[in-house]
Amino acid sequence: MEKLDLNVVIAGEAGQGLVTLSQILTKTLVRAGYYIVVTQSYQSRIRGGHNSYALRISHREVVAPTEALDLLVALDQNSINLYLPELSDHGFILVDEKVSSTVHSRVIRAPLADLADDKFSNSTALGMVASLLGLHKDSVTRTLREFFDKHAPGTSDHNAESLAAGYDWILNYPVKFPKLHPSTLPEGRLTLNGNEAIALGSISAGMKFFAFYPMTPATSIATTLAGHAAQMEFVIEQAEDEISAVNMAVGASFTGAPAMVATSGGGFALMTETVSLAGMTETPVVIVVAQRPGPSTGLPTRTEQSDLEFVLHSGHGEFPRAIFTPGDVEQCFHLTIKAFQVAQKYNTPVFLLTDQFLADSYRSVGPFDLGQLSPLNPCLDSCVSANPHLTYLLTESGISPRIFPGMASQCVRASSSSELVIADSDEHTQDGHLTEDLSVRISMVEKRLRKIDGLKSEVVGPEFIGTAGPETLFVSWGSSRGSVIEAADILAGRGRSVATLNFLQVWPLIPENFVSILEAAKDVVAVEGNATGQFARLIRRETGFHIKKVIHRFDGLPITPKYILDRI
Amino acid sequence: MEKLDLNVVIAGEAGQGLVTLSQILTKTLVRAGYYIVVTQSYQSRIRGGHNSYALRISHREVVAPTEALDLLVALDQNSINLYLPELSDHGFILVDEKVSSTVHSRVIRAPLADLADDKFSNSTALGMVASLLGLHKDSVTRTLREFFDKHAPGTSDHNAESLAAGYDWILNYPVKFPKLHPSTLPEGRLTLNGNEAIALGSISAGMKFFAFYPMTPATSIATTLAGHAAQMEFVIEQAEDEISAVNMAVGASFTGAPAMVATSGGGFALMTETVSLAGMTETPVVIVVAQRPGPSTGLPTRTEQSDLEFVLHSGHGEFPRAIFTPGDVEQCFHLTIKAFQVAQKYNTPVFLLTDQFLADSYRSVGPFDLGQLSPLNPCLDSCVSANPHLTYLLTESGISPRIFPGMASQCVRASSSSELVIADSDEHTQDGHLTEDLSVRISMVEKRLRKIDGLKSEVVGPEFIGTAGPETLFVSWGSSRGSVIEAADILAGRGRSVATLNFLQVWPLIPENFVSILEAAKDVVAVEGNATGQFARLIRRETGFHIKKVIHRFDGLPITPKYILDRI
Amino acid sequence: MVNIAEYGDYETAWCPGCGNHSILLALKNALVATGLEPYNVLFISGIGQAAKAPHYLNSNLFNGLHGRSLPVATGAKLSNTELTVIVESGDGCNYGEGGNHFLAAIRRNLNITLIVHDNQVYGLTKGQASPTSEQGFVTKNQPEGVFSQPFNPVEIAVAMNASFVARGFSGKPDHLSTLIQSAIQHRGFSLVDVLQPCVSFNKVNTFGWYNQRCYIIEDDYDSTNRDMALRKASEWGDRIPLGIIYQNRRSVFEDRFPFLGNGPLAKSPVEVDRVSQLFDCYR
Amino acid sequence: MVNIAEYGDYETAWCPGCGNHSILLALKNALVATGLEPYNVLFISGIGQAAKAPHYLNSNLFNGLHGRSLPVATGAKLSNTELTVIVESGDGCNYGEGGNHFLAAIRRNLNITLIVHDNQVYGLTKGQASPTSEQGFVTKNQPEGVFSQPFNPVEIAVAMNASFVARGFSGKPDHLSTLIQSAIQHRGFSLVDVLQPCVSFNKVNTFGWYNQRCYIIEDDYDSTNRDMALRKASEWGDRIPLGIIYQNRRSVFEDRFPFLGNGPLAKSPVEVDRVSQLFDCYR
Ligand SMILES: Cc1ncc(C[n+]2csc(CCOP(=O)(O)OP(=O)(O)O)c2C)c(N)n1
Ligand SMILES: Cc1ncc(C[n+]2csc(CCOP(=O)(O)OP(=O)(O)O)c2C)c(N)n1
Ligand code: SF4
Ligand code: SF4
Ligand SMILES: [Mg+2]
Ligand SMILES: [Mg+2]
Repeated sequence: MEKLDLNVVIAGEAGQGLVTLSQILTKTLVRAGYYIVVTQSYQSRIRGGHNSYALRISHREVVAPTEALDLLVALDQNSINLYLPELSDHGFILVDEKVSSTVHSRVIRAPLADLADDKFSNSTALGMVASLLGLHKDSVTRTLREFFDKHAPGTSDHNAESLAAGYDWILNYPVKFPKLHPSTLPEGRLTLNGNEAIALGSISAGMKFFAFYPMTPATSIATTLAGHAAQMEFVIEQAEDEISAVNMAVGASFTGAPAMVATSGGGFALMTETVSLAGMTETPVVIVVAQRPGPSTGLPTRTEQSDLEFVLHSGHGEFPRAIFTPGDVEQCFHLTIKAFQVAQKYNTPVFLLTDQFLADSYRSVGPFDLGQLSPLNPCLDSCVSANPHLTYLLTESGISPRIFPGMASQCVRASSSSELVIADSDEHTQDGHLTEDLSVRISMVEKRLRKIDGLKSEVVGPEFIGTAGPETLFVSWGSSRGSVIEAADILAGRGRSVATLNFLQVWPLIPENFVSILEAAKDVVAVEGNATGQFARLIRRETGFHIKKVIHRFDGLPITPKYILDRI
Repeated sequence: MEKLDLNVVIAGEAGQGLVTLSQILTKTLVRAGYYIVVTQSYQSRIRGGHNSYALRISHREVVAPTEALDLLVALDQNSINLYLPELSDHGFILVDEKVSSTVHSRVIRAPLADLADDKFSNSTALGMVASLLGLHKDSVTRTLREFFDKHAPGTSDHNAESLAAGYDWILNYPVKFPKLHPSTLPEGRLTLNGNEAIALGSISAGMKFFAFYPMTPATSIATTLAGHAAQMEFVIEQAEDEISAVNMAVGASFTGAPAMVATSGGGFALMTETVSLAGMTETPVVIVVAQRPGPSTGLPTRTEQSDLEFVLHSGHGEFPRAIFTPGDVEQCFHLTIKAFQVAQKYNTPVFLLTDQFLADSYRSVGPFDLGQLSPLNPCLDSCVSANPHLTYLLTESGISPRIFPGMASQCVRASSSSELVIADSDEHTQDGHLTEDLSVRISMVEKRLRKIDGLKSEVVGPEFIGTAGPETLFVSWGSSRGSVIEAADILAGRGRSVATLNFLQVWPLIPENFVSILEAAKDVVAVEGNATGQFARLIRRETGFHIKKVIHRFDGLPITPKYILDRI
Repeated sequence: MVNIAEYGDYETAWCPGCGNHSILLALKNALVATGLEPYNVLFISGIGQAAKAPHYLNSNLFNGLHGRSLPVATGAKLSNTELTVIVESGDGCNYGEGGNHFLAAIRRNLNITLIVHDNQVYGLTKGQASPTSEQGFVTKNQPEGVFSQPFNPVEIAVAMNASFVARGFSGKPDHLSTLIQSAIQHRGFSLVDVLQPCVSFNKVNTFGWYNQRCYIIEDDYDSTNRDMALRKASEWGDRIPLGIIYQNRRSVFEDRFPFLGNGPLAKSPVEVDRVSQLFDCYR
Repeated sequence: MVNIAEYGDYETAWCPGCGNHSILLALKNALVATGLEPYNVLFISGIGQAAKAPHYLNSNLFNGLHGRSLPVATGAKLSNTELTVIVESGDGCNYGEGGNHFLAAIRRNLNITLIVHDNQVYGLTKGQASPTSEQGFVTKNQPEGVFSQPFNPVEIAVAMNASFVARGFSGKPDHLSTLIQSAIQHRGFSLVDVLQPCVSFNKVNTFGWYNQRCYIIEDDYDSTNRDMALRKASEWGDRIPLGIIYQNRRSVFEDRFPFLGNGPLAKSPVEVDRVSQLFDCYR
């Protein structure tokens, strides 16, 4: 028996080693050429409670999470109680016989302690899963060894032995578990989650300064970057608070280092004054906002898409900005690069808006074409605008040429006082000094807002998938993309005329890019991870097009294809 | 010669006593039964520069500032240079002969030093103005004496003598200055600016706690309140920063004191995390945002209406709120009271959105009917919801009954542990404890958002003035109201079919209240003190109605009738 | 008489072996010893592992934002001075995100108690450095170790003349309990910085590490002597003093508002008569 | 050789008689004395009267937000360690709104200089109390006088082992100029708290008030002795010491990033080769 895709869930308490087991399995699968979609579900605690790691696997591209349950690795009894009712017909639950006494035809109570040292029982279980899935013992062993050599040197052999014991035990166990279809994907793909892709994207873009204050689900961007900072020679600093983090980034950017910060809703709230500062001083900065359910502390480890309007209008006063909303891990990488380029070109704050689901969701990502990469080189573009230099030279595009303090064009050392850089948060004259001349005010407002035209010319338009003029058109932004696409596929399979329109950038919006698509559809359905339909409202505001049906989700879990289909 | 209204401008450097002179004059006029509209224009400095205080006076109601210049009291030469070209045909400039050597038929160079002690020359000038305007010497002298008795005891006599000398000198001076029409207004009216009206409104509403961090143009709310705190027995505290100010207010409100904060854009940005906290913990708090031109520090002492979208979407996550936008000083008073009532009833943050023009604009305000006043009495409404008390009891309205820590229903001292109050910024169960139960999450989101229905039932609808189905309909919000009304009046006088629709509350919006009015007009013109037409966008988002013409102003000055007429 | 059962017994979300468990117990014992009824006590906390503590107590609670518990407590106490207000949160909350409020609270000197669970790390967010982490402390986010000099809250509190400054250790819960009791009873702003092992993320400052170094200050120590206190407060390293490091009788902030003596603000609504008088100033 | 003219001569928006004028002059003289070219210096300021100072100098400037100049300076310095970074702002900016950054900056110890124009009042917003205002100080917003205990920045800086701590007085501009010079030349975080009369809003701490009390520290004072420094730093009242109160040779934050020695970050863009290697970790 073969299945097109399988959903494996590893569940248990925090602190039981669930993530280690899962990650080795994930990497093995990616290396074996499978597509995956990972959904991590955890609580705001370090030990205990209930966590799960769901791993959807297929040889065909999969883009969305699923509720299906083909194999549960239960690390505690609670997980069995929770998931047993959800088990699919051909599904199994794997559990240590010491952990659970549940007797059920679909529960495999494995004698882990008999097979190997109890300390390594997760590796034994991993061996069993690998065996059930039909993975090569060698490949999973190699990944496991690599992992433990790095993280717990000296334990590799024991873990590998346990793995082998588990693997072999399953071979003799009388179950008919569906096998994965052999994969045909070429090697060399990466295992990345959204946050790692953003971290790698930022480095690839040419970031030289990153500051942060820890906040779930953004923290792992910092953690990933911290691991590469020394080697890549960029500065990373944990600030005393978010206000400091973003002001540090502004300071670094002002002196020439492409800079980024990453946070979540509450931390971002503290940054909003400085968003406005960046807009006014025309200092580029990339701000990642990884959403989680609010208001306030909300559900700090869960997912939601409810900060779109907040981010779009953050900061007092009026100034240009761009907001990218990657729909998958690969887009996280590419749009981070784009965000840096746009910020640097238009000297303004640019946002990446993601969420916990995407931040933590591992995928198999095709190798990036690094040949195409041209990291920012601020010096190349830096140029003195006048004599003396005018920070806010009035131009047609609204973009004023920049130099950095202490440096003249092309980062040659400054050698005269006509190469000074003066920036001001007050309204200012072209030379950067504060002014109360109200006619200058008008020209400066207009100058800044003129940059919107340029920003529009750079817009990453929405992605349309499906037949033109469909009966049903799903509109998504950000991480709902995958589920919308799969839901549409399923409906199309059932003979429905259906398409999706997925926004990878929600600001600026260019109505001409998509209104005709909206109008051509019979029913337009927005799918958003929030309670009020923020993006649908925005579309109406910008285009007049009223999306009357919105599928909302706000229980902290990612939108799935089934969630959509149940509501259509 | 009589004029229906006169515009007097007192101008000079900061620190020249311009405000004292102006305020005595203002109060005298109000006491004499005149309507006034004051426009204060000042710079971000304490001495020097150029400030002005424009005082429009009429026996008929006036609601808007004007550019007309009938009398300039120039305290420096610079003011003469600036204003001479603007002088109306019958206008005059009054200046100390020692200050200016400008010779011009319309410049009255007064020998102030000859008439009285130089130290009191502003009072001498004041006497001249009073005399020119035809005010009674006694009434202006009384107001002047009151002022100096309070602020500079011992100087009253000298000031009064100087005033008299100036007054008498003008009587013999050969000018034909238009006289004010005698006023018929009853006595007992108040001289108030927007900030004072908010301060008095808050006290009248029953406020018991106010925290602030100084920020122009909001500071004078604090200053006004500070002057009354001891007498009225409420707590006022200057916090270490805005974050602290608003968290103090939340703490005070949680324990039962109706609470308010006041700030401007940048300071408000720092409060946004706590706006969301108030939304989540369902703690009432009134937040005054007095707008000034942004982004960032911008023009810190000028006016603008560019924080509407920011305030509307401030705070991460989704929760109910209301935003009041008083159009004049009287509305500042009444809507502050309303803001407290709504906040207290729906346990959520409520905003008052004003701007520098309105904050500093003195008006003659009819005596309030304090018989109608019923200040909040939190104890009367406080009531235990269940046994034990549930902070977040699920109700149909979404409103959960409150008690305060240490107190049971009606503020009787708590006497058992079933009268505890537990509030949480995390998602929580009804008892207030944090939860990760995702089904509870759904019910709590829905509970909070249900309060929007109640908020809608309380909405202060927009004010429609003019003939139904006009050719031109002006839409305003906040302080642009007066100018829009006057512009419409002028156009109506010219035979145009015109009306105005003025929003005193911009959130929630109830389309049924006004869409038909918009649709009935041939041309709809929004008038907004910003560059992007934020309210017009909001209307489109909420109703689909697209206001295509927006008159913007963003040079830091208030919108005037002339500004509108020039652009129609 | 209150008994400990009234403060409840809850399952916690803390790791087994975490110092927080003992702090919670010490706190409950202190509350019982001071005879405080749960409904007369108001806890204010921020966000973090420490900040969860009051959820495991049967009492009034406002669990607000990370770093902002002191301002909330300030507003709450001023609005009802009859409440015993206790702020309970972590080192990150109070000395990191909330550092500015810590300074301001000491300067104000309200009669409130601040208990800081000081595990020298950010626990809930999985082990980043905190302001009290030592130089060289290695974490996933600080792989080269911490660069900044650690913040010594006790020393700074003394230098700022905080009204009551104490240090406890979760490994000495009885001693800690008496410290908390004294802090609550002290009239003025009271800081109890509690050393607390985080078994999951702080593998340097472990129970053993603290236990070896911590000693209870000699009986003859004079905690009212500021010079001595400054010296004592600066001790950190091989020997770490526990106990009341410093106390004084500074006047209390809420006393400056005489009308607060009349009871909670909620109970004295504004009187219309007084409002009318006010308006006369504007006529 | 730089001469003072290169730093320009601007009209200011300050009141006549304000202490800021002398501070500006002292600063210019210090810059000239240290031989710094205007284009190698970067000023960072916040919002307030003090924060305007760098607008009246011909130099690089980032005039940011009220209270946030230290974080901006941190980012700027780390991105280009060749710059001489000077933060110039008021007491409200640095000890009020920005208090948390003040603590963090001392702990980090970057080689930057912080000059605080300390007029014990909020000048630009028209005379509210600042963290350094004395108890009882009456303002329109504090009509009953200030309740909180004043913040002594010099004392706290010493208690936190700040690398260089000095106090100057605008009334002694030559002395102040040498202090600023030493601060700039000191490698590490340097604080110069400058007492400055605000003629418009501080009628208590006037020029005369300061002048009467301020004295220049004895020649034989050892500013490297922390105990002595703590005592000296706590002096305030009838006698107020001016001079370098404390200094030490703590290691400097930016040295912990060895690659910063290669010059400004802007000049070493990311190399594609190195990026490719990175990706291998994720295969
Ligand atoms: C504004 C904001 N920033 C960041 C966070 C994320 N956060 C939650 S707890 C925490 C650290 C907690 O450390 P500490 O206060 O020491 O408590 P502990 O968990 O160690 O007890 C952080 C950074 C947050 N909730 N809010
Ligand atoms: C976030 C924010 N809050 C408040 C203000 C208003 N503000 C401008 S200057 C200032 C006080 C300045 O005092 P200080 O730093 O002592 O400088 P001084 O004017 O006395 O030199 C304040 C509160 C602001 N600009 N930004
Ligand atoms: S992570 Fe640390 S502080 Fe948090 S519960 Fe576990 S041991 Fe305690
Ligand atoms: S207000 Fe004070 S600090 Fe500001 S310029 Fe005037 S005297 Fe100086
Ligand atoms: Mg901690
Ligand atoms: Mg000051």
